[in-house]
Amino acid sequence: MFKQIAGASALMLAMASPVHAVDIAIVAELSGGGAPAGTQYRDGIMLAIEEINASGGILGEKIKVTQHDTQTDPQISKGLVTKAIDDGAYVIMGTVYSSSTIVNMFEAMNAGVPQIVGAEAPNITQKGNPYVFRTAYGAHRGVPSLTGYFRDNLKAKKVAVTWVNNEFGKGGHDVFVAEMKKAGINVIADIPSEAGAADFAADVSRLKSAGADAVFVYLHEEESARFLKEAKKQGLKTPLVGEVTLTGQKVIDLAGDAANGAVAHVGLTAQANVKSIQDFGKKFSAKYGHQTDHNGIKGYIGMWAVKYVTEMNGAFDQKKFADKMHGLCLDVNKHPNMLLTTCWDKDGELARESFMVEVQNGKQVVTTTVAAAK
Amino acid sequence: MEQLIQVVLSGLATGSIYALAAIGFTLIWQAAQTVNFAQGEFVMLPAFFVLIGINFLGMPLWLAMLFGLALSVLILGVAFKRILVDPLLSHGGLSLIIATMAVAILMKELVKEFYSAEAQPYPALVPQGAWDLSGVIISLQDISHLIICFVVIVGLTLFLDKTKVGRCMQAAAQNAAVAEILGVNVKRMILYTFVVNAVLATLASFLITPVYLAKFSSGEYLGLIAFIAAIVGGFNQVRGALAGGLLIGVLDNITATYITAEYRQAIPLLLLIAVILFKPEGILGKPEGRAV
Amino acid sequence: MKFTKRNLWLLIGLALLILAPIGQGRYIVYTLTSWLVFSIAAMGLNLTLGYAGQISLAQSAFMAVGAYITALLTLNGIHWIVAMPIAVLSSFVLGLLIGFPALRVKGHFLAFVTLAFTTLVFLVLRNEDWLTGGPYGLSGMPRPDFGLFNTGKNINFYYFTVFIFVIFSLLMYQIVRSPWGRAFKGLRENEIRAESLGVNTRRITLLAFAIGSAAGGLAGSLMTPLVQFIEPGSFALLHSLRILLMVIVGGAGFFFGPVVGAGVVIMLPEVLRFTEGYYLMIYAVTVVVLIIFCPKGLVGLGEIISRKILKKKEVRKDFEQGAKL
Amino acid sequence: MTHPLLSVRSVSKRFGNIQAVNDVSFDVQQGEILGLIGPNGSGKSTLFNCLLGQYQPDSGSVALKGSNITGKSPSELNLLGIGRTFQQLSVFPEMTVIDNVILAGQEHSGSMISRLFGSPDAGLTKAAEKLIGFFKISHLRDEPAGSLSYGQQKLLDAAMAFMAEPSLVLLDEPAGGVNLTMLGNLKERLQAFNSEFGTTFVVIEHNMEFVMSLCSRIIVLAEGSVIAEGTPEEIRSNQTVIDAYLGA
Repeated sequence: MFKQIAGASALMLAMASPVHAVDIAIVAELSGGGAPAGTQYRDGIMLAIEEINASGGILGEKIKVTQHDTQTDPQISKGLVTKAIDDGAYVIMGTVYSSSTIVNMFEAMNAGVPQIVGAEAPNITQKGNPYVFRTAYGAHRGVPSLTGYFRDNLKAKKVAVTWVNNEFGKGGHDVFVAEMKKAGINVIADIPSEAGAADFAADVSRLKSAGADAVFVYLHEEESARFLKEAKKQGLKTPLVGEVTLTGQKVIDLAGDAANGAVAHVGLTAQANVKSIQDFGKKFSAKYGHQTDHNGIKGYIGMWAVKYVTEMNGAFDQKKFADKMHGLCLDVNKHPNMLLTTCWDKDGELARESFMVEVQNGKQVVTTTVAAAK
Repeated sequence: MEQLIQVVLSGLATGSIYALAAIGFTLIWQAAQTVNFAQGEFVMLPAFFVLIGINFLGMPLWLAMLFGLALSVLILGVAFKRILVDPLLSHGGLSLIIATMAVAILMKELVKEFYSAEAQPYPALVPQGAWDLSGVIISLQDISHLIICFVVIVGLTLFLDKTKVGRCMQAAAQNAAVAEILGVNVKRMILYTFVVNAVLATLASFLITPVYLAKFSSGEYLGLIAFIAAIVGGFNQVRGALAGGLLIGVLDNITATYITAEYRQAIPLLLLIAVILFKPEGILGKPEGRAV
Repeated sequence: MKFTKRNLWLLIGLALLILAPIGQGRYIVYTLTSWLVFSIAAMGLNLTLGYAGQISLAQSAFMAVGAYITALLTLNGIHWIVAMPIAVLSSFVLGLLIGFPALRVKGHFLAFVTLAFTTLVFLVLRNEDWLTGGPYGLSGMPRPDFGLFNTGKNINFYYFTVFIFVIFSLLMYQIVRSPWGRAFKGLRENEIRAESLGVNTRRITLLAFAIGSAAGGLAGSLMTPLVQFIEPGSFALLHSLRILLMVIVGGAGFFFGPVVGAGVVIMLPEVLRFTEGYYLMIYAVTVVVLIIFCPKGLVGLGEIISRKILKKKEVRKDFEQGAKL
Repeated sequence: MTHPLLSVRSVSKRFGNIQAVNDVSFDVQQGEILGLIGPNGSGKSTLFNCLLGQYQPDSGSVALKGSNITGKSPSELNLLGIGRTFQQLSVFPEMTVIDNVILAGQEHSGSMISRLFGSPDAGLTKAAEKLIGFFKISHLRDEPAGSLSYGQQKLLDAAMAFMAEPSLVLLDEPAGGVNLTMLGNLKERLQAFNSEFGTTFVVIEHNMEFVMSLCSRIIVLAEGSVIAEGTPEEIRSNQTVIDAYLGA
């Protein structure tokens, strides 16, 4: 049964492209709770593949892509990564959810297959895996960029943190609490909430009575929107500061004017005042009929990085690919489709300039650009 | 003190929506002795009917809402009963439970595939606005949720107790065989029950989606909490579902504010276990006679 | 053991299990192993649900208990062969405790209690990170090494799982065909009558529940070295529903029903992958259609079909007994 | 002094506003066949359920051979040697006839452990086969009980009650819905048990013909109370009984 289907799909693809093809496997959250992120990531990759193939492919070979749905289940993702390896994938794209990546990345590592992930939990690049590469920096890189803002701009003495109680939120939360401790700022209220939580009345009410100078908000997009609406309803006046998920276009669409005034540190944003990124955003919405978020950009640049790095090596060599990427910087002037100059360190951790943004009148406005972390 | 009042008030407002979904549970339980595991999705779906009306058919909001209501009655009421419940009733409760779980998956996937996996903004029925009473914020939305919910429940109770159709529905639910002998069209009455459930779910959908946002997965937690509310309040009583909904809403908020955020979800569940063990008919329910 | 037609089929099945992974890639081997692991969990639930008629939505919670206990022990250097019985016993005892509500409430209400239990277990695993690693979970659990046979390689671990699966099936078969099994069925079909015939229904209910739970614990105990990473989300309510689906789809109350069901539930997404985003829809519709037209599941359907084809009475009875055991 | 096999003393049971059983006392002697009759709703079944542990009586006591058995569970009572049948069909429909009968005896032999690891039929197949032979349903041995006719299921139900060799069997409307041929068969079987093994019976029955010809003594209940007691002939001519039936 498997073989028949694999054969059928191979046949279909064979008709569409020349015989030689480089296999790319997308292993992402196409259904289940991670579907919004996973499908964006996939769409970004597919857009990049379309462009790459239109311009001659990689080293003259057209990309052949297979999509695998993890159903947002780490165990299934592990199986699918091994399947992608069995099928001879050159590079594996994904997964986006850290809980899945942490399970499946060792399969790719053991097989020596480079893996380009959307996951942001700190521990992914802290396990000495030489084959995993990020498309966005981990929370331990992003969150510290905010310390200065709390200390210098807001002159905060005591802060509160509200976070989503899963591996994503806990990663950000732990880094934030450690950073605040280093900066001598007291964390006076620490409020976790469930992924998918809808009722933030109690959370906001606790923040109101806590009397913090600022609140660090580390929630997923939809929860951010619900949180902002409730904060507005209850008249919470404390400055709200977050990471990329607090001020995304999605959040602004959902929360309406409740999003105004929210401040965030953003690694990738379709609203960045960078022409290449804005152009990408237009291409993306023209193709898919909906807006991209940072996951779409992550998939797109991740796929282009595969092309650039492979062509630098001049061969489809997975070991060389991984070696090359460590300590590599892809300059946006030479590699325009990276959208921003992007570097990877020896752990596969990513560095790239980033932005401080504020929502003003329903628009994300970049207030400052933060240099890439060293 | 302001905080407590605030939290209780918010809890009541949310709880009133839990109650609307929970009543549907109790009605279907009475009529078909089954549990609808897709109840959360029944609340999720009508919002998308409305969005389709607005975004694809160019309807004004009021018309789109009527359109959504009509579709809900047709699909969640009549079709659900005819296609799923009727053929499965004779197979016993478990089959129906599994089937409703499958239906829940189907509804989520349909929305995700043909609309979007992402949350959508949804127009509020009630204008924004709030009063600040010395620190306690009372929003127009919360108050109107409570009022609408009470009006619906009083209306429903009157309908069930005072009208002929309502009394026939109750008779059919309590003892189908006897009702049949008394000339009640039991099948039609059970169908009415499913329609009423669809209407209530639609109403809950219209009220809660502006807060929860329209998303394929937004029914998951709501369905769970609604049936906890139904059991805690009393599975065979409309006012039991009301009490259960409000209680869970308030308790949830008080727990999150004063006791624990990590174990917030545990409190309704512990309450559920305690009620099932010590008062299985629910706080306001009547004991169901157990035949030997 | 008499050489009957049924035994022949079982031998063929065993031979297929042994031959299946040969020449296959790691993915197939992984999927086959995970199928056997879930089969164990589903067979356990089948004892509780299919034989004794107690609806449980807690099987993934018992898997979690088994998996975490095994993980914590093996991470601390204790061999799997010691950790596994502790995990299974803990699940058994916990099953006894959770089974007590089953004595007071029946049917749907038991489903609710077990559902609540599953979510409570999830919350504890997620929140008590000092012990369980919280949302990050636990990783790096070793696969058992038996000196001459190291299960570190995927294929070896597969055969190790086959071995455990066969032992487990034999034990389960012994239970099902023993007077206990008959009492379980009596409980399912007519509890009051069973009690009037001297069956201690309280004890039998608890045992059915606890044995099913222990099987969940065993499955969890295999899950840990298989995946070598566990986190709370892998044991959430959704997975209990999934195991329930395996039992129902395969055929509740048939000995090998859950094995078929687990195969279908695990393989179907793969088989339907060419339909891209639609497979879950097809899946859901299939389940509904199956339940409406064939409430006894696939094995039940197979029985009906084979009964129609094989009209000879002798053959039919043999098959029936074999399938139902 | 010798105790009666079963002695019922002042048993009462109330449901809400209805006094279902009101201060009922009687004895059952070893070896007799006692009929329990009364109009619909007179409390016969409730009384049975009080005697058999399904209900807790509100007051009163029940003793078996002089030892108190009030409040014991149905399974404990069965293990003490009390068998019963049910008014509604009460077999295990998806199990075979022979399995139904074996289940009826297995709890009486061996321990929990031997029932798990011992012989799968607990060594009862022979006894069960003999019993279904006795009830003339041997040809149905391997059929699922649910596929049997109503009358056959009634016979199976009765066979199950006898599997554990009880000293006392309570039969709840054994003749209800059974055709005449089967009825003759059933009566003959019951009488054979009574004469061969000395098994004692208490029978609830609406079929007067059946009761009068089977029982040696009859107790009449009306509105929860005993209104008459005597031989079939005495009951037939008792004015109170006739009034109670006509009044109902």
